[in-house]
Amino acid sequence: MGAKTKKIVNDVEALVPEVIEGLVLASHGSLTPVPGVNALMRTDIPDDKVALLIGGGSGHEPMYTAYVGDGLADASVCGNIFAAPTPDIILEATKAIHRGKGVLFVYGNYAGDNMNFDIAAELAEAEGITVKTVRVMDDVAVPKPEDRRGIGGAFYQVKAAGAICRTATSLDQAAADLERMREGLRTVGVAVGAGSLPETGEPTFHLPDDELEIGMGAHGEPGVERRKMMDATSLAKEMTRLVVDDLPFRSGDRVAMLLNNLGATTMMELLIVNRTVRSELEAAGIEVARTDIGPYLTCQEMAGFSLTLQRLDDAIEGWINAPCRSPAFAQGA
Amino acid sequence: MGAKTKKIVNDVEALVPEVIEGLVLASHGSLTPVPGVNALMRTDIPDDKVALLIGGGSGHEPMYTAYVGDGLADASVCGNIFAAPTPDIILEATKAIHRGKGVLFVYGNYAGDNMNFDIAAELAEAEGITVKTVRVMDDVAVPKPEDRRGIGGAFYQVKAAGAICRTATSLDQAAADLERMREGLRTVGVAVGAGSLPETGEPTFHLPDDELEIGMGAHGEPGVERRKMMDATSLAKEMTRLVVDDLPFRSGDRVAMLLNNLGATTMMELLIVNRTVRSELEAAGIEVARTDIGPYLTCQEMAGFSLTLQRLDDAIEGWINAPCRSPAFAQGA
Amino acid sequence: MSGLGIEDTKARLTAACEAIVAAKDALCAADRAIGDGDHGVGMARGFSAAAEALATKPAATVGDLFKTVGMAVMGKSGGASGAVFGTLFMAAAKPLDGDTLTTSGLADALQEGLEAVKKRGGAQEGQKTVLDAIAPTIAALRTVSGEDITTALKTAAGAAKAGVDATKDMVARTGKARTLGERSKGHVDPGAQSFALIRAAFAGEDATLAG
Amino acid sequence: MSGLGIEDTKARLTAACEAIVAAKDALCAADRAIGDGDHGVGMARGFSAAAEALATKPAATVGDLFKTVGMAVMGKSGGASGAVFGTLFMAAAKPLDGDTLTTSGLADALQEGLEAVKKRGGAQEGQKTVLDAIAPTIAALRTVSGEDITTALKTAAGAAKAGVDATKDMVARTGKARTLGERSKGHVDPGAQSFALIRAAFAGEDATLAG
Ligand SMILES: Nc1ncnc2c1ncn2[C@@H]1O[C@H](COP(=O)(O)OP(=O)(O)O)[C@@H](O)[C@H]1O
Ligand SMILES: Nc1ncnc2c1ncn2[C@@H]1O[C@H](COP(=O)(O)OP(=O)(O)O)[C@@H](O)[C@H]1O
Ligand SMILES: [Mg+2]
Ligand SMILES: [Mg+2]
Ligand SMILES: [Mg+2]
Ligand SMILES: [Mg+2]
Repeated sequence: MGAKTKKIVNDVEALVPEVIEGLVLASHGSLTPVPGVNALMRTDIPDDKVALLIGGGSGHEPMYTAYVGDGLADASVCGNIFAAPTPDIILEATKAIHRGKGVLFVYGNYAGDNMNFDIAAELAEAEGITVKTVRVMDDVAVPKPEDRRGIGGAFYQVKAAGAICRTATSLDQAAADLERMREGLRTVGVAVGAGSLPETGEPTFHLPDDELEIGMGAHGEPGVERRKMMDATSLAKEMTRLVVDDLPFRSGDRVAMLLNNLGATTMMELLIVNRTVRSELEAAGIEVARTDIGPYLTCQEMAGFSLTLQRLDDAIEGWINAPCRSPAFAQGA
Repeated sequence: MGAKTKKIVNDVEALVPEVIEGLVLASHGSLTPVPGVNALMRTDIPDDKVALLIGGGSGHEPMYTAYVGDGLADASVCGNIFAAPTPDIILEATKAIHRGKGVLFVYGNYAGDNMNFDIAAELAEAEGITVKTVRVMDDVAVPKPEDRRGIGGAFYQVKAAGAICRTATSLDQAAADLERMREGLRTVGVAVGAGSLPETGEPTFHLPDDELEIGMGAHGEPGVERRKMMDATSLAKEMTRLVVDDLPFRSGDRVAMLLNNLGATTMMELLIVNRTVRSELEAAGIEVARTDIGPYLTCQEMAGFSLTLQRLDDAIEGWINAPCRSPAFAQGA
Repeated sequence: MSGLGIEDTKARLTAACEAIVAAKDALCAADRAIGDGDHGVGMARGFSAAAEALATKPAATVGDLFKTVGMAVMGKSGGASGAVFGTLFMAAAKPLDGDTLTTSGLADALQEGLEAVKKRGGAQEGQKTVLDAIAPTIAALRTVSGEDITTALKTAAGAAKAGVDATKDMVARTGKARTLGERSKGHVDPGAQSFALIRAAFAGEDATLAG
Repeated sequence: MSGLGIEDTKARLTAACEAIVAAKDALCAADRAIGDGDHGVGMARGFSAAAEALATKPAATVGDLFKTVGMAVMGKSGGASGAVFGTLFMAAAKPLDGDTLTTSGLADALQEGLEAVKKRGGAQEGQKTVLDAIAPTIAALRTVSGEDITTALKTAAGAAKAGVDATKDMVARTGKARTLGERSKGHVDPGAQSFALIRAAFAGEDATLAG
């Protein structure tokens, strides 16, 4: 076991509030903390809007913390590193952003998140706020569909949810739209090196020097298969196959694709991977209409990436392409 | 010395063309390779435009390779990893994007880049193409101003150059505008862990487990001072002081600020650093009008970041805030 | 039949909280093997808050003490364990409306807690979770429900420990360990370990975990 | 006074190219100490292309051979060394318009190359660059300009080596080593090392570098 990873932090117990403070400052007035809890919200939520709340454990920045703003979420709730937020945080943020049309919860499908968000939803309902929940569950590494974890595909779900809730007239419709989109969303991850938990300084797993792990989770929780290190082309083929075969994506499908950097991998590597993913998809008759490459949902300094495909129709493409603004991601019309 | 860093690559000799191919695919038609050389260019360069060419060694992605598109550069030229591109690459790209109004070269001030771009400029002039050069030289770690390296601040220079060249009527004016802006641009970097050279797998330097290096260059070339590891607040104060005192930035100044991730550092850490930089600047009476946080100019998986401040006036702020589109960075109006 | 009074129960719950805080690193190590390595962090955060709350909040019933622990854990731990142990203690508090904790009272309370956790998390016994330590503990308490609680708790020690050990051979079907599938075998469940630790400390036994 | 003919010069230049390719790792290691660790990569890329070009391109003068090397290095190496060694060889080619390479002809050619590199890179002797190996080599060749080139090249060996060693005590003022300032002392300049290696191989000496 090597040395503990050096992190540029202060007191780890105060880490999450400091992240929130830094992000609020970076937003130049468009975000503000939710008083008293580890959450932040927009300063300019329109009246009458279906509100969108996202969140989960911290340590995956920019997901979910930073995807708050016009065209994205109205609030994000921040658990400690890799730990679901507690119900009180979620409840306070829910109350703070509710504008009379209910609140949509969007978060990753993990036992901890499910339980804490459900408790908060019950508490909110008890206070007269309607809540609907859509869990991101895109990870093909988990066999049973209802058990699937939410990983890189969370970006497209959050992006679309932001666009949907911006114009939605009802909470039910917003949730239904997002669930329909989710049926065409699939992701697989791979790790070649570990990230570490800031609280302990320990890497969350150990991989031999010549191995990689396919299906690695976004918290370093184990994946499906350890393999010998391979070249970019072989790895990209393998991962494309896992994603395509799962749905399956078919000839004639149009997709948006995301190569998500888990932390320490370079854009250089992801661009090399992109070549092969594209040639494989082309061979399968699948058209890529949009490409996103970068660190969208990270796992500290984990080295590796995930490949996400989202099947498109005109509505879904419109939601993903709609303008938005946040400290982590912005796009014009 | 630990194990060699695992990289997701194919043949390292073909690395740069594969990166270009991956990027062109990710651009969905807006970029195309310059035939025969390691360079890429826009497909939609308007006639009569003052052309903008950027570039340098590869391995720093997204800089410079990916900042090509409407409102950014017209072409980028790509050397091998950490090595200035050869004159023939630069010359071919120059000829490909020239639209009759001359070509502005923007790149980092390194001996290798200076020599290779100068040779190319002379060859282009011999073919009747006027070239002007503005070198990014923002690194306060180098004492002599004319020797300063181009690091994170390259993002603001490229962003502004893109906006300037979009509307400029003359090459001379474009170069003069950018040079004036450069007078108010300062950056300092810090590394806590090394990146590695894909060709050799070796880290470019070795830092003891409890040390960091202030002033580290963007290629892992040595900085100015090794120090014991410190907490985020102390480090942010030190770095803010180095940048502010150098220009110096003064009470009443407005600035844009960039916290550039050198590779393996997390957004979480940069947000924590942002808190302290902001409070220090506020105490000094310096107003931050815009914040950019993310991986803009990386050094493979180096852990660390750089802090850039750009003094603003209305013109400079307009250039930085102007809309643009590229595979690596986009912003709306 | 005698039982534990409010002060005695509070002291034992406090000891349980302290045992969790002391086992922080060992619980993280257990979670690194099959999860994301943070179990000890969240548990320690929640149970140190619980110890503080026990010291300051007034209690009219033994249930109030369990509720105090549950609220602190629910509000401070986060993660799966925050919801699980928070729910367990809060639900267990409900039937404990007197000022004495008896063997059968504790068994009923844990039963209530077990049901609530199952409902909340959707897991069943046999899926390598805390449930696999709670259920055998209840069963063991039931078989000695005539005994004094301090004796009964000791009798139940073996059951909790056996429950933890049994998770070694189980395949995880919930929580962060579920993708491991067959590879999750050979490691005990960290949440089950935490519950066994709480029981041991509450019983007044040595409650430490090897890192 | 006799000199080297075209074929002999080509063979020696080819040996020099091969010596650089063989020293790739050692040159990278030298660059890791004070630069960005890639000196051997770029040099090997350029000089292996130069060896190929020498094997295929026709040459009417010895200058054509130097030009062939310079063009290959300029087009393939990249980085500072690509421009420096490319410029050096291309400029050196200019005065070499005959079919024989003599001692004074080589000295003149290197002088031309040195001036061109200084003009191109703006550096001076004493700033810890390749210039500090070239300049003493020229001076040494001048002192023995009456000698046959094969003998003269050997005489110049000490000068090139001394030039490389002298860079150890110099403070870098250009290139990637310049921020090191005083800390650049104690390490030789990788580019100077490369030049010394080229000279040694061209002279027919053992030209290997310890990694
Ligand atoms: N659905 C569930 N029902 C009951 N217990 C669960 C469930 N999911 C997880 N657990 C328990 O929680 C423990 C993990 O806790 P912890 O590491 O704190 O949470 P997280 O998985 O959020 O990191 C597991 O060891 C298991 O005992
Ligand atoms: N301005 C200059 N003039 C002459 N030689 C130089 C100059 N700058 C750098 N060099 C030489 O180039 C060498 C570094 O080459 P290399 O590592 O290939 O380039 P880079 O610095 O681009 O990585 C130095 O050791 C030095 O000898
Ligand atoms: Mg966790
Ligand atoms: Mg270099
Ligand atoms: Mg855990
Ligand atoms: Mg170098």
